[in-house]
Formats: sequence, structure tokens, C-alpha cells
Amino acid sequence: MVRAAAARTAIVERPLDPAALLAAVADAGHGATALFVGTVREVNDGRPVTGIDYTAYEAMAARELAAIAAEAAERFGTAEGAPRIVAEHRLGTLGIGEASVAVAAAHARRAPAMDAVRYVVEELKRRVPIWKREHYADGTREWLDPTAAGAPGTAVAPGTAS
Amino acid sequence: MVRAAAARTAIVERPLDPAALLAAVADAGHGATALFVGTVREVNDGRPVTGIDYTAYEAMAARELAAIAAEAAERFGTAEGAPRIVAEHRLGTLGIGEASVAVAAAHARRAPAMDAVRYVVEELKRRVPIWKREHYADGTREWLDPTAAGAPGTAVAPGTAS
Amino acid sequence: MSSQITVTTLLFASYADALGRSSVQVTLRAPATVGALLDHVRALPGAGRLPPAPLVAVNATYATPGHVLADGDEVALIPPVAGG
Amino acid sequence: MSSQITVTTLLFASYADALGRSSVQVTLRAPATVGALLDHVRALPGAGRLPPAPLVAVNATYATPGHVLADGDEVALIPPVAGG
Repeated sequence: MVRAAAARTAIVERPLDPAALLAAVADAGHGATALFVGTVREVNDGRPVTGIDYTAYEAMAARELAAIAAEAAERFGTAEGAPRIVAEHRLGTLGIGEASVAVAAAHARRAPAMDAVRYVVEELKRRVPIWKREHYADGTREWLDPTAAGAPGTAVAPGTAS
Repeated sequence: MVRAAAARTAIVERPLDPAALLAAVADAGHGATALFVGTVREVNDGRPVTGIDYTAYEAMAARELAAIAAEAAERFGTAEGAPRIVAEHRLGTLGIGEASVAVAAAHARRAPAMDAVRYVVEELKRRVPIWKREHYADGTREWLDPTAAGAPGTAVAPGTAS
Repeated sequence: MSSQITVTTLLFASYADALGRSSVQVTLRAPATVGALLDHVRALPGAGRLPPAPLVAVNATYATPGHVLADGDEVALIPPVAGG
Repeated sequence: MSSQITVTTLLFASYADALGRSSVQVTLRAPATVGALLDHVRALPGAGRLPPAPLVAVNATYATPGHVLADGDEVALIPPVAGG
């Protein structure tokens, strides 16, 4: 049974509710649901963390996240339909254990559901213009640069269009 | 920071609670949590399904599921520790949309969390002695044989020990 | 040492339906392998619906046809699993 | 057709900290590329802390240095992203 791709994505400033995401993708035709939740850790690279500020280029972040979910729905669709995907990223200042990102996908089969979640998470981390500044126990704050071994890096443009 | 492997698995006869599994694996040191939930679908191979009976060789199912979770904790552990894993499979008669299996894993990093969930789900389907009998809308019931194209199959023994 | 062993053989799902029961006590001359037990089970009424080489577990662990049984072992014939 | 264009250049996170502001209006002689805009931005106070070739988006889409800008475009300098 072919179902329409149904992706819903959002950049939000409220707490994320993983159970609500699971409910949002649930469907009597979808026997497999996968979820990923990213939360603030108490330690990063050995430094005690007390919280993280998430900031974004919001218009672009919303657009990129929607594009990624649509790509995943297309890429992991089968004859039984496209996975249903919901993805949310939170902005603002988060404390330890609070969720910054949640991605859920449901499909008739387990592989498309799990593959879709993984794709959205990986691409989100690669392309969506969101930045985080960690607060450390010693009172300092630092913007994280996942591309750098020290200094701010300049990775090749992800998905660059001329 | 190395943490002890903490896997908890169970074969149960009560409804599964995915949110409780997420909470069970949560930890301030684990920034990544992955979850898989399998639910009863309304249609399988084109036939309308009204419910599924799940039955098991319970002692062995509990033992295999625990072994699988321990393998996943070992296999996907990193210098930051082993993923924390919780897996439950429900037995009994389930209606459409009810969860039959739920697997959650948490780790400092996302890949071990997602890999651990996937491993447990795949191995569970391959090795854990659980069977399901689908109830169809026409009143008939049938044991499912995932190995067969028709007749009951006789796959190579999974994880056979002499 | 006894020259005979008795093992409990568990049947599940479609196998239990085929043989009309969920377990059977089988006494075999020692030493007896899983294969010898399977030969015995195949002679039971309804066993024609079993596959030629069903999976077997001994004491809740998958075992090969050459596995040697001990008195009191719990043997299970494992239909194709379908969890999840 | 105007011989000049004005674009809004958005700065985020570490780049905003480096230049001490979150946006700057830049007027360039047309036709102007992203590369020309970057040359202009590099002359601003604090821009020495920017990498030699920062990622750029034009109107919320990643763009290359050769991309030709239009009057009124919203250009963003994108620090290494760190979502999740």
C-alpha cells in the first residue's frame, strides 16, 4: 500500500517530547518505529559541562531540516510507501540531560525506519546551520567546532549549490 | 569514562512502554539514545490482520535475548564505555498498533547507540525463539514462517553450538 | 551407568499443532544424539508436517544433530522464529 | 539597472563574536560574487579570526564563492555547524 510521504520538521524553543514524536509517526500500517534523541551530556572531551546554548540561522535551519527529511522519505521509500518522519531541534539554553534533537520515523518494515532516522541525524549534523556553545564547570563558554582539531575549521561546503 | 555494561532484557506479558525504556537507559553521560519499537500492523503481505498471538520458548528466549544484548554492549563499546541497553519482547495476544518489541540503547556517541539497537533487533529476529500467529479478517489464523516461500522452512541453525 | 536416557522434547507453535501436543517424553538407548531423537520424533503421528531438519535446542541452547544427549536433557524443536 | 547592490550579511555564533555584530549591510559594485563580498568582510575589524574560506549561504541556501549576488540578497557566513 503506497502512502504519501509525510515529513514534519521544526526548529523549536520548547522542550522536546520524544513520546509525542513516536505518537506522531505511528500508523496502523507501520509496524516499525525508530527514534533518536540527542541530549546534553555532562562531559565533553573530558571537560565537565553544565549546559549548552543552541543558536541557529533559523530560516535556513528550518529549510534544511525539512529538505533532509524529504530526502530521507524519498531515499528510503519502498513499494509499501515512504517512511513517515518527524524531526525537531531545540534552540536556547539546555541543561544536562535535556533533549536538543529528536528524530522519529515509521515504516511498514524496520530497515527503512531505522535508515531514515540515521540519515536525518547524520545530515542534520552535517548541514543544518545550528551552533552550540558549551558552558563549562569553570565558568567559561566555548562555541563547538566539530571540524576542528583546535582552531575553527573550514570544511568543504556541504551540499553546495552555485 | 568507562562505564560498566548495563543490559536489561525481559520477555513480558504486559504492554510495553517505550518511554519507560528511554528513561531506563538515560544517563547524564550518554548524549545519544536510540529506540526501536515494533508494533502489530493491520496488513501483512496484503492480508488484513486483526491481531497476533506471540508465543515463546520462554526460558530460552529470555536467555538468547540477554545474550544478544550482552553481545551488543561488547561489540559497540568504545573508550567512553559500553552502550546501556534495554530490550523487551511481549507475549500474548496483541491488537493492531500494540507494541510487541522495544529496544533502547544509550551511549556517549550516536553511532554505538544506533548500532546497538539495530544489532539487537536483527539478532532477536534471527535467534530468539518467539513465534507469532496472525489472525486474519476472514477468521483464519496462521503461524508465520519468515524463512519460507510457502512451506515451513528449515534454515541453517543460527548460532549453533554442538 | 544407565544404558537408556529419557529426555523431554518440547514442541512449539506450528510443530505443536502438527503433533497435537506441546511436549513428549522420549527414551533412547545411550549414547543418543539429537539426530537419533529426531528419528524417533519423526515416527510420531503428525510428524510428517515437520521439516526434514528442524532446528533443535538442548537445555535452551541451539545444538547440532551430532550433539550427544544426557539423561534429563530438555530438548526443544524450534520452528522458524518470528519474533519482533 | 543599478551599478551597485546592497546585501545583508548575517553573522552567527563564533563569527558574530569575532566581528562583534550579528549582521552588516554591504554595498558592492555590480556584478558582485560571494567571493567579492568575502573580500569586503575580511577587511572589517575582528575578521582576522574568520577562517580563510568560510561557508556561505545566499538566501538560506549554501552557495559557492563564484555565486553572483543580487541586490537585496541575504547572505550568511556559516560557521562549522554543530547541531544535534
